[in-house]
Amino acid sequence: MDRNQIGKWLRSPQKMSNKYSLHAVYFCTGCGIIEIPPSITTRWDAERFGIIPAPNPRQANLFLITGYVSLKTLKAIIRTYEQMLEPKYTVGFGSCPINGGMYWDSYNTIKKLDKYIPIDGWIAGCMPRPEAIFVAVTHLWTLIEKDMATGYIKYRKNYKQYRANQEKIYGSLDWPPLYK
Amino acid sequence: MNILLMILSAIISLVTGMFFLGLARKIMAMIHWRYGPPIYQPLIDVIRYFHQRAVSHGFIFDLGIIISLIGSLLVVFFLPLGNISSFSNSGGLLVILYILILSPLGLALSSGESANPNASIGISRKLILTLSYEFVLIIILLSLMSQYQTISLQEIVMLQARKVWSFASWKLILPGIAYLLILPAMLGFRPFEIAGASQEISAGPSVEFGGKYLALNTINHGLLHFITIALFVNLFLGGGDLFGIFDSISGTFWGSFVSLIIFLIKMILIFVISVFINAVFPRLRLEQATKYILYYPLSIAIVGLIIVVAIN
Amino acid sequence: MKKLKDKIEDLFDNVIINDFYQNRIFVKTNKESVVSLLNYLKELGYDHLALVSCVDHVEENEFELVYILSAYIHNEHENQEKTNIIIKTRISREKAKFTSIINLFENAEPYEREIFELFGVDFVGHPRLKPLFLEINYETPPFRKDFDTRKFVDDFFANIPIIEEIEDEK
Amino acid sequence: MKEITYINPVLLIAVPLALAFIIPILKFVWEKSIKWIPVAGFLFDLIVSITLIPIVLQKNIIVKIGGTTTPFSINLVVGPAGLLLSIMISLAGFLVAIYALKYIQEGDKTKYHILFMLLLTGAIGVVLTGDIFNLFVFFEVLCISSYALVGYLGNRAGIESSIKYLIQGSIGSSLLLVGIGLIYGQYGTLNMADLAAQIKTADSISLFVPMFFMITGLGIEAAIFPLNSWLPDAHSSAPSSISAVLSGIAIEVGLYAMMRILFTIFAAESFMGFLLFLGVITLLIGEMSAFSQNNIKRMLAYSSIGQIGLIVFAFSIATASGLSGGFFQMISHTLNKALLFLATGFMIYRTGSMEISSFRGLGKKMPLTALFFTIGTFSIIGLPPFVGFASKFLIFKAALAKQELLFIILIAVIILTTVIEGAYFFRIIQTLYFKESDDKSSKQESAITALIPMFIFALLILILGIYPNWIMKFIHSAASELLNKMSYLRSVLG
Amino acid sequence: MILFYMMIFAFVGAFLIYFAGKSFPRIKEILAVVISFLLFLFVALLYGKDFQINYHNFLGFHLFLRINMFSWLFALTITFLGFLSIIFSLSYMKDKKNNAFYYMNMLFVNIAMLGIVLAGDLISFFIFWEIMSWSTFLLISYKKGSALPASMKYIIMSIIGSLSMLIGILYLYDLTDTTIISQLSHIIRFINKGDVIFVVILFSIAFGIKNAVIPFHNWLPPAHSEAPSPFSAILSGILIKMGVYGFLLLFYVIIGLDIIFHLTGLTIVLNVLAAITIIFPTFLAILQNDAKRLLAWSTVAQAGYIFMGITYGTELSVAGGIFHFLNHAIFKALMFLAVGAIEYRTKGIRDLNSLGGFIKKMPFTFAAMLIGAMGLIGLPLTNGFVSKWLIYKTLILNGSPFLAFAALIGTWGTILYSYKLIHNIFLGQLPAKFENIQKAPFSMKMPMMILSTIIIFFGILPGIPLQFINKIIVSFGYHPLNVSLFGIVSDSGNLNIINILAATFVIGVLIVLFFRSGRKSVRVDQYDNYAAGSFIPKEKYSYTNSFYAPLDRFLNSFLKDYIDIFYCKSAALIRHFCNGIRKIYTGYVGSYVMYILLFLAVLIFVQLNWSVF
Repeated sequence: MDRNQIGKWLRSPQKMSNKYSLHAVYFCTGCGIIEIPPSITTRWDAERFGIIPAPNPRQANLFLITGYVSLKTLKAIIRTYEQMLEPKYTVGFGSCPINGGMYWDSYNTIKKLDKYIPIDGWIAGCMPRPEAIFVAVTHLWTLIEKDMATGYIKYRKNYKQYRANQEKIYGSLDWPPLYK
Repeated sequence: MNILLMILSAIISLVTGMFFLGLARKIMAMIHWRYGPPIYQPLIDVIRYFHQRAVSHGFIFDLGIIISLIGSLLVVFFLPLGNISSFSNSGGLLVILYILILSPLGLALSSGESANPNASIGISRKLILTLSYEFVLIIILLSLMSQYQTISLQEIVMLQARKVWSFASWKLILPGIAYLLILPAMLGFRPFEIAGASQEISAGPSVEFGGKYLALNTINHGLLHFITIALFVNLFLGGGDLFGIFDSISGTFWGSFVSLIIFLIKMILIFVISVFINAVFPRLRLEQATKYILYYPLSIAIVGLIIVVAIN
Repeated sequence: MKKLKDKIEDLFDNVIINDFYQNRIFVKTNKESVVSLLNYLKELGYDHLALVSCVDHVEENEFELVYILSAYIHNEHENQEKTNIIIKTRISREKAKFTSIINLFENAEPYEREIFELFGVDFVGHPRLKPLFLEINYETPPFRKDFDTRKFVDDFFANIPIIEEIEDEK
Repeated sequence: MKEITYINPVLLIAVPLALAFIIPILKFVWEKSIKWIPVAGFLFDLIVSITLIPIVLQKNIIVKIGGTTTPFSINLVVGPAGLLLSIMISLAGFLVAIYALKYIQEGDKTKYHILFMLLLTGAIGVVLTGDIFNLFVFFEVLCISSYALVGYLGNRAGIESSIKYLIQGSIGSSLLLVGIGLIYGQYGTLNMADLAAQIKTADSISLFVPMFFMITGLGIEAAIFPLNSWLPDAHSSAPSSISAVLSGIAIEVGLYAMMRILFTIFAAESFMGFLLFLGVITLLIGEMSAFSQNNIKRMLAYSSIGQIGLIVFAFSIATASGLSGGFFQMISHTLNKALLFLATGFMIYRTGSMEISSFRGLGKKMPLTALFFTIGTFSIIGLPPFVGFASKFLIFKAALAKQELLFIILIAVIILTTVIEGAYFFRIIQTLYFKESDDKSSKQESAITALIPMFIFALLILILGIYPNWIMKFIHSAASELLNKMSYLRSVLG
Repeated sequence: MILFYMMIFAFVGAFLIYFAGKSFPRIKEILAVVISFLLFLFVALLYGKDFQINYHNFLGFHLFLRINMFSWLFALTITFLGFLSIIFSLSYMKDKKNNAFYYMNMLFVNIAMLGIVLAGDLISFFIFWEIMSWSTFLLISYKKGSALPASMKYIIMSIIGSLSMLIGILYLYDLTDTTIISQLSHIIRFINKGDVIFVVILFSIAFGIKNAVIPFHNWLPPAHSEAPSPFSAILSGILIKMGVYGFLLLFYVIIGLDIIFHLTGLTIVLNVLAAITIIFPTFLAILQNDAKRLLAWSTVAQAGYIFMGITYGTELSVAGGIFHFLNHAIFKALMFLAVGAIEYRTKGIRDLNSLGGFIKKMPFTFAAMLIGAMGLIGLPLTNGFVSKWLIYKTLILNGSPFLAFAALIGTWGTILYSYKLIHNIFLGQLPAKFENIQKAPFSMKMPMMILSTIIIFFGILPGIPLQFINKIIVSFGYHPLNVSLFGIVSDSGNLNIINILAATFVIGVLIVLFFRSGRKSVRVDQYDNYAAGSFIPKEKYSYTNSFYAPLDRFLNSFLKDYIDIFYCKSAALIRHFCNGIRKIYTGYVGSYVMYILLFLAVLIFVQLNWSVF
């Protein structure tokens, strides 16, 4: 792997460091969180890839949204996403954030999470296994490498639309808009 | 010449500090029977933090973390590493004790400014824990100072080089044990990881530290590990000397280089032991921690002091 | 067990009781005598309100409120293990209204709020009758059978537009 | 040395006495001028006694009047001690008389002025006389007029306390008379000087019995511990101007008489030791019972008992500096206590009740009176720039000069009493200045004629406090005159 | 005679303020400022003079005023801090009612302290001491309400102290029949040890009360928290130090160096007292919830440091003690002024549990409080560090580690309570009701600015004040420390601030550059904060009340103030006893007459049997 190629490091340390130190926000949204503990402990050891659970959003740059997103947790997800610092990536975990999954007709769950916060990568499967996480992470590496993991820039650019969608659901949000 | 020594000891301490953090994570991984990140993972983390757009809560939020790092780096200059010592003749242990205050105070100021209750709870726990282990640390330093009748660390190291290590001399064995007992508390390792408890109060004081603030905080964390263990090695394990084997080449460049290597080896040894302790223990509650510290290590240290004072 | 059945029968007139299960008594009454029945059972020692729930009978245009009581401590009425008393009553669906039993059983509050939020049953005398779970408020309470979730999903979530990328002209 | 002409000291007594008897005549002729008679009388006394000072400092003045045989000839011996006290009496009398112009409104004013004049003439008489029977006569004049004046207000409390005072006072004077009779029976002479000459040694029992009778008699008036039960009631129920005079002058005069007898006639050194303890006990009892008072005049009365205890202690040190300390304390007590009583007089007049709690916020409504009251309090506690400090300082110096452990212990007790005294006086100052009062009535300062005497007292307290040396020479000569019997005898007997 | 005319001019000025204040109010502030400035200027000009004048003859005692290096240093601090706090109180007292009374008393206290320091003989020392006590009493009870019991406790204890001093003076006068300080030190050598110890005990009661050493400390916390803030700045800055001046005068000027340290056991007792005075109030200060009471307890603790320095007896410790007196006067006055500014802006709220986030509204006061706290803790580059370093060095090297332990633990206790002060007032969430707080007015900022610059200035160049202190030590009979501009050079480990300063500066620049090289950070307000995904509630979302709860639970049982309870109980006992005594005057004439006859009978009976008289 290109982890220890000094040339790459010197040319673009930011990209390399973003790739090899992804601190995941330890925030269990849905049923997928049951997959995170095995992936970070002995058997599947995510730390090899530099992924450790970060205690709060300020210290993290990877946001794993695991499992279905109900209306109530969407508020917390938006708030946490906005509190994360700038080069941040989100990975939709499981089929429910993609299109609502098996709760496609439920009045209470969000169908397309992409409408509310930008998602860089998806992992299909109704609770994919930890190996799938690492596949997703490696894909994320390539995206970062090719500067395509630009969810946060998309969020900043058309923040008005995101904000409009969010307010369309809740009527009025409790915190002021992030970008003027 | 002094400036050169300053830069050299700064580089040594920064590198070994980051190395210690990486080593700790690697050893923890090994104990958990998994591969764990490469040794230089903290360096990658620091570079990544640096490139993140941080969030600041005010002027003191920035100033505090800077003061904290200044405090830690300043102490390094007053510590003799092997026989490299830039400032250790101006003020001795008292100045070290006082500059050690600077780093937690700076951290406290910036985390207080972040207006987050988790940070305030973390800081109040950290200060109470520090107060409790300062009781023991001060008695240990006093017993050493009154044993060697000097307040300069440089002379203590020289005396130990000539005579026997103070860890070995029967009079100072008790302060050494007391220091080892409170070492996890000073390093902030597991049994006493009360201030930075990541689950309970989400990383305590550093809850609002983002990009470059977190970078400075990690470097500071590494430096604090380096200082605490360097102080222990200087005080008790005779600094850069190994039973006088290398006295012959002590004056030359190679002599100081070898003493530096010995010094670092001793430090790694102590650090590995404390990481083992860190891996095994659960996190204590604050009352339990203060009760423990103020009963066992304190009594050992007081007995040690009484012996030292009684003898001479 | 027998004695309890007879006691309830002779005290309350329009009460239908069947106890074909081992430790469970089903009591059907009209809505007026529910509160007095609960009170009476509470004195007998059945002081634990396990559950309050509601069943939507759309065809008869009625809600059925179900109260389940049990006794914390074993008392003389139960010879072997705990017996649950299940009280059922029917109220009309339009402008569903029922008296709140908070002054009898404190822990009935969340149940009543949930039923109010999800079924639209207005509990009179409830001190804090506010929505419990849902973030947004729906015209017809979602747990009612005549609430068409698919239609709601289509017209609520569909009209939220997909984010089009604004070409960065600046 | 050439014969210097001086005004005959007898006038000091004769003029006020004459004026006292002119008042009833004047009542019909010119009603309003009665108030001014006492003022004029004591002004005259003050001027005369001040002119006598230089003469008396060289030699005591002996005046023989009446010429008749020994027992009834009134002969005066005007020494520095006597003159010092007479100046004090006439000064206080003059100022209180001015105060009384506006203060005494109700009741039969002529009776008040006559009795007032008689009281003070009696006091001056006791102070100047050289003959013990004269002493008794003037003492009687003093006591009787003070019984009447205590009951002047005519309310229930006034009458009850004046009767109590009457009973105890009369027992006292009768004991005094018995004592004098016994002495006269033994030695046949009434003149103090030749009595002292004949009594060489004071050991025989026949001499002690009359001495104890006389001391108890005078002790009642001088308010020593077991004998002073009349004082709290008398001073609290008398009108303030009278209680100012009573505790300012009457007690000191009684004490002076007792000391005159002890020092010149009997010269009983061993009795001094007993008197020492008696003084300290009086001080303790006075201060402690003042601590738990909330009626202001009773508190001031008890504090007078305390101060008297201090003066007795000073006198019983029996050294030159001790006696001068005692005299200086007498002067400072007269000034302080008169000022305090005058100030409280108008405060009670304004607020209507004697309770300390009713004095809240007077600092704003009567600023000048409150200021004078504070000066009086600071001076009586003994804080530096005031006269109280100088006198206490002298007493402490005299006591410590004796270098004995006993005196150090007694001084420690005196310190405790000063602390208690400080405690209750500062509590009053706090109620005056730092406690809010609810009624928002406007500023009603006390009458101008009351302010003048208070101002003069306060001025004297301040000046004597800063420059006590002026009167020290005069006090030292008074103390030495009292102390060494021989010079007194030589001057009188020639 | 200039000294005497200066004092008279100041006293007359004080009276003028009171009476001028009545007629036209504007004049009194100007007059107060002018007089205090003139006093400061006048004392500053007296540098280096050493003469003695007899200004008054009081009852046969000649009263002297003298000026030498020792009293000049104390006089300078007194007048300087007095001038600054009067400027501070210009706006603090603007809206209060009778501030003419306040200004008069403020000047009285300053002049009385000046008098104490310039007193040439013990009698004038005592007179100015008394004037200081009762004018402080009037000032403490200025704020009415709960200030009255506090001032009553103060005045009673100070009366006890000053009277015991009076007895000491007179006893000394009898032994040496002179009260002039300069002559005393020669004659004291011929007096036997017992008397000297007795006099020392009497004097140390008076100075102990004023210096708030442990057994006499309980008047200080209530008095400080009730006094108006500018005055409590003086009260804790200098008034406490009159006890220090007294001890120095007693130990080193009157009794002299060689005798005082041969008195058996005296220094040990005083040192142990100092150690207790450091530890006990420090941990009590940690648990306080009122800003000024916390500072008051910290004053008691810091006075313990100074007391330790003085009574330890080596030249380093005495130099450390005097220097710490100077430093403590400066940074404690600064912290009280800062709390006063806060109190002025929040209309009197200074409870630490209900404040917070003031850094956004009053940044200057925060900077002042921070520098003051750094000085209090004794961080390097502040003046507190040098003086504490001196004290610790002698304690350790002269073989008394347990005293050093008490002092060092005191430092860590200071860190805890000074951080608590800064955190609960300035950091954390700003409550909604303090939204529209303005900055501190300029007349409050100026004194704070001057004091903070002095703290840093003395911290970096300790040589300047140490030269003056060297002169004082020489006048005490010690041999001077060799002081360089930046620190102290001595064989057993020297201190030079220059390389600490250089190192900090270099590292500071490097780290700031390193910090600046990162991406520019986004400034964010206090409501954009991590709260596990939910929004931040507007009202109280900060953890400030009972900031050190675990320590509180742990230490609470040890820290009850037993001494205070003892005093209150004994006061109640005396009051009960007085009530009992008053019962003697029963009110029946019969019992009165019985007393008289009993007295007569006892006299005669005693004479007959034992013929005592």
